[in-house]
Amino acid sequence: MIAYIMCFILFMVGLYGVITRRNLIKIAVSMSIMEISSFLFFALIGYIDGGVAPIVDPADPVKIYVDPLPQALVLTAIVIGLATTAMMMAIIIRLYRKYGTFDIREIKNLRG
Amino acid sequence: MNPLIPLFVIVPLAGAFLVMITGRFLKELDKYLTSLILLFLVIISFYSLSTIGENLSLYKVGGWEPIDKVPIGIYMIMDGFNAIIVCIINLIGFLSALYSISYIKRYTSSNYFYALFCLMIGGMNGVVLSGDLFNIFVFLEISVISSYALVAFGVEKSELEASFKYQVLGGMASFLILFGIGFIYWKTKTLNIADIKEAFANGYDKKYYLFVQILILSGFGLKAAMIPFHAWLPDAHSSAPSPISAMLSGVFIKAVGIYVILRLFFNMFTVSEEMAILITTLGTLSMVIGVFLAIGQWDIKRLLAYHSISQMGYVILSVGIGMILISRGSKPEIAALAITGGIFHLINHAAFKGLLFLNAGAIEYSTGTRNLKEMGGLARSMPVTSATSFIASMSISGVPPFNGFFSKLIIIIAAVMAKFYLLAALAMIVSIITLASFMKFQRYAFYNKSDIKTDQKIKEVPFPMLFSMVVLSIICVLLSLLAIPDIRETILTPAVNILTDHLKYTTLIIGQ
Amino acid sequence: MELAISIVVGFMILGALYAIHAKDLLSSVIACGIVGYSLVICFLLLRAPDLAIVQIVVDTITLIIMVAVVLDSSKEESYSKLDTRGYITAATGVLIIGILLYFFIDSIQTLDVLGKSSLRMAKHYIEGAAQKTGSANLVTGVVFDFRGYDTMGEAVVLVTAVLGVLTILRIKGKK
Amino acid sequence: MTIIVKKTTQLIAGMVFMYGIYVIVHGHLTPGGGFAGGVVIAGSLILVTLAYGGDFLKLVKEEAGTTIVESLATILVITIAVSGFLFGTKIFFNNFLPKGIVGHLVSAGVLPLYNIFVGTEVAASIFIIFLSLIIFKEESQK
Repeated sequence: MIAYIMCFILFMVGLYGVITRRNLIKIAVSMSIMEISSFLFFALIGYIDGGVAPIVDPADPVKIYVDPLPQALVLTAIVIGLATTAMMMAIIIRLYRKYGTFDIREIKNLRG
Repeated sequence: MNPLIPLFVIVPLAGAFLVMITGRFLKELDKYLTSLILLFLVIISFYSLSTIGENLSLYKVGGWEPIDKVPIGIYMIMDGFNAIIVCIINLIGFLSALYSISYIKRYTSSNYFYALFCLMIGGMNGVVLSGDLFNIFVFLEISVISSYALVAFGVEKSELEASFKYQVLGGMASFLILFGIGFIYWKTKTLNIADIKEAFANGYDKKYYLFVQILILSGFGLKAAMIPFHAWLPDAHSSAPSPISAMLSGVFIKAVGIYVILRLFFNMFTVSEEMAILITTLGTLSMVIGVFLAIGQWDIKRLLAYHSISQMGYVILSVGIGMILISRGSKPEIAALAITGGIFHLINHAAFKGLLFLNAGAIEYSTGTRNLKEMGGLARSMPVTSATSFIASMSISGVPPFNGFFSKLIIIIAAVMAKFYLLAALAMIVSIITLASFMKFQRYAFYNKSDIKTDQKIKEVPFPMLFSMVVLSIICVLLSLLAIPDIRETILTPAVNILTDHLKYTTLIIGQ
Repeated sequence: MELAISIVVGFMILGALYAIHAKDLLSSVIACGIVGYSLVICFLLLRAPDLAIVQIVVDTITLIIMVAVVLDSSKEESYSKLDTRGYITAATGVLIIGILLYFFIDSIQTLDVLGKSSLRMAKHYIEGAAQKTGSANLVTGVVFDFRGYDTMGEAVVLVTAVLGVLTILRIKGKK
Repeated sequence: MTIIVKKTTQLIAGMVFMYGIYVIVHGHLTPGGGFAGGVVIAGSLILVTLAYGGDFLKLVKEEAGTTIVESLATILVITIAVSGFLFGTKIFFNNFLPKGIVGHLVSAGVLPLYNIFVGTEVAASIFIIFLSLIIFKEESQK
């Protein structure tokens, strides 16, 4: 159970970062940390003791395989995470060009 | 296995790529291609609404038959409830696409706009029609990412900042949903919604069940802008281009937020009393706080955005009352009435809120400002816009002949019969305050004389915008017919039955 | 196995904490890259080679994009004393985390321990998968055949992100 | 970039590209697949643009070519899915080609086709994201 708790703590560190940090890059970094911990959470669920990577070897078929379904979900979720991170980075570079600062509170004041 | 269901998703997605490719060579084609695609979607959605009735049609993607009663592949489901939501999405989408034919002339690179618009419609159709939990998450991401880009379409300072805040909160909601899906998979080892209910049927730990429900509720609640998570809505909806804020406010928070909460909490989780009470309190809070925030606004779109939160509060309140009665197992017919009122108000809100945002866009198109103080006396120069906006304002504040009145009436009757007198009183008070706030909007925008001398003469908006506004106002008036019992039986009751008697959904899916 | 995973995840938590509190932005982004790469180690420990390949390359691409954005700016975060509002948000953040952590630990007592998970839907993926989909790699079989609809949605998500980035980064938005 | 970086890029960029193609084509036999191979190919292309700078590839403001490639690849993914729908067994996303023997290169019916098209689509998408960032930084500096 300790691995699941540590994984949830990692998720919480990301959530803490998003709530408290004022710097745009730090918010993006905390978002990707939250992402990483949810991928880890899916991989932990799919693990089976004594299991082998889910590659069927026609020579010796009888083996205990690790659960392939969470791995397929994580494969999709990783590329979704890349898509959201790319969108966020595009907005951050655009905001930096317009406002000249990464601090979200200054942006609020300058917005006027 | 009717072959109509995948068309709702394939056509808009393939259309988006065609628009992207042709947009580079033939500049004018993308507008008409998008409207054609959405017209086709409107036709098949109304056809499927008329033929669906009580039964539930299932589409096994990839042709994977269930093995000893456990579904393997992904299922696409069309039943009474999501047929209504699909009709709302495609109809309002079609009218917004027509509206934006002339509205988008002010923005550059309009083919990106139309491609993203088709992707958003395809994503929402995918979310509403899918019966698989992770599939809902993937299509939710398609519609959410395209709405991030559409909110920041005119790359001005305030729009970029609003889109960034929307992305941060939306991203957090997506990770909460992903964690919730991981949690459900951890216990039930399956992803099909009906199969999860089967797996939950053989026993679950009370604390785990509450934690998962809170995770899912906060994830989708953030997409539905319920009260603790509403921070992104006023900025995002006011800085987006008007057809997009009409889509966001009228359709997006319903199809991606409220619909999924209802589907999961009725058809996947067994309704527990404390969750029902939590949802009802969140609904009342959204209703009351939304309207108080809306009174002090002078920017039209921000005023309308805050009113969206309070109107959504009505829907969540009435559905919450239905949930409480079901969880207590008492008076099922009042629960059915409350949920009918909620769904009826959902449909009405889509119609008149979409129309109000289109009016705000028309005012901004011809006068160039959104601030109520700098406007005045538009009734003479913009007759059609002021007429349609009068109809919409009267129906949102629940004035008798229009549709808003009937749905709020049903909600208040259900609250009174279920002995929640405080909630009924609050609903009435909020309705009166909404009326006051929209009287202010009408008086400042259309009827008092404009003291600021505007040099250029304000002329009416071009035809496509007028056409979609007039059609929406006709729909607003027609929807009030839905209150007549026998029409209500044919359309709303199948939706309510699929939600209330919870065994029907699973037996139909596992059975087929 | 659980001990090895816990050590690596403990290392990731330290990296994440440094990434959030680092004064210099570039080192904060590098720390985030380290957390991503140690996730690759966890995937290898958990017998998931597919994920390890995709994660290592995607993390490199994310790192390149983040460094490209950070190098473009003043790399120092404007360090300012935490004013009252900073303390309030930090306090609410820690409070929310405490409540969620307590409920999390409380609710996972009755669930499958790491490694002892039973199978329900995936049992049919493993048994007949090689014959049904014909692919030796079960994960590719699940991704492209059993759940191919998800993967099409996935490809469309990436196309939406590209369109979104192109619309946000165009120089002039309004005529 | 310095001459050392350019020389090493010349050496390894080709090999990284070939490795990406290998991962895509053997997607259904060895770990990896459409996504992993596509991202590896995009990595090798990014390596070249980083080492030789934007002007080497004469990046035009409107990167028309890559958007076309990318949306064509996605349309092909959808056409395969729909082809399963049309002349397969009338079911969307059906694996209608012969399955072949497990473990052979040409074996898993439609899967290798999916792998290849999703791989090209992912490679083109990630390369465009990187290109648009580079072009935006150069344009706004002017």
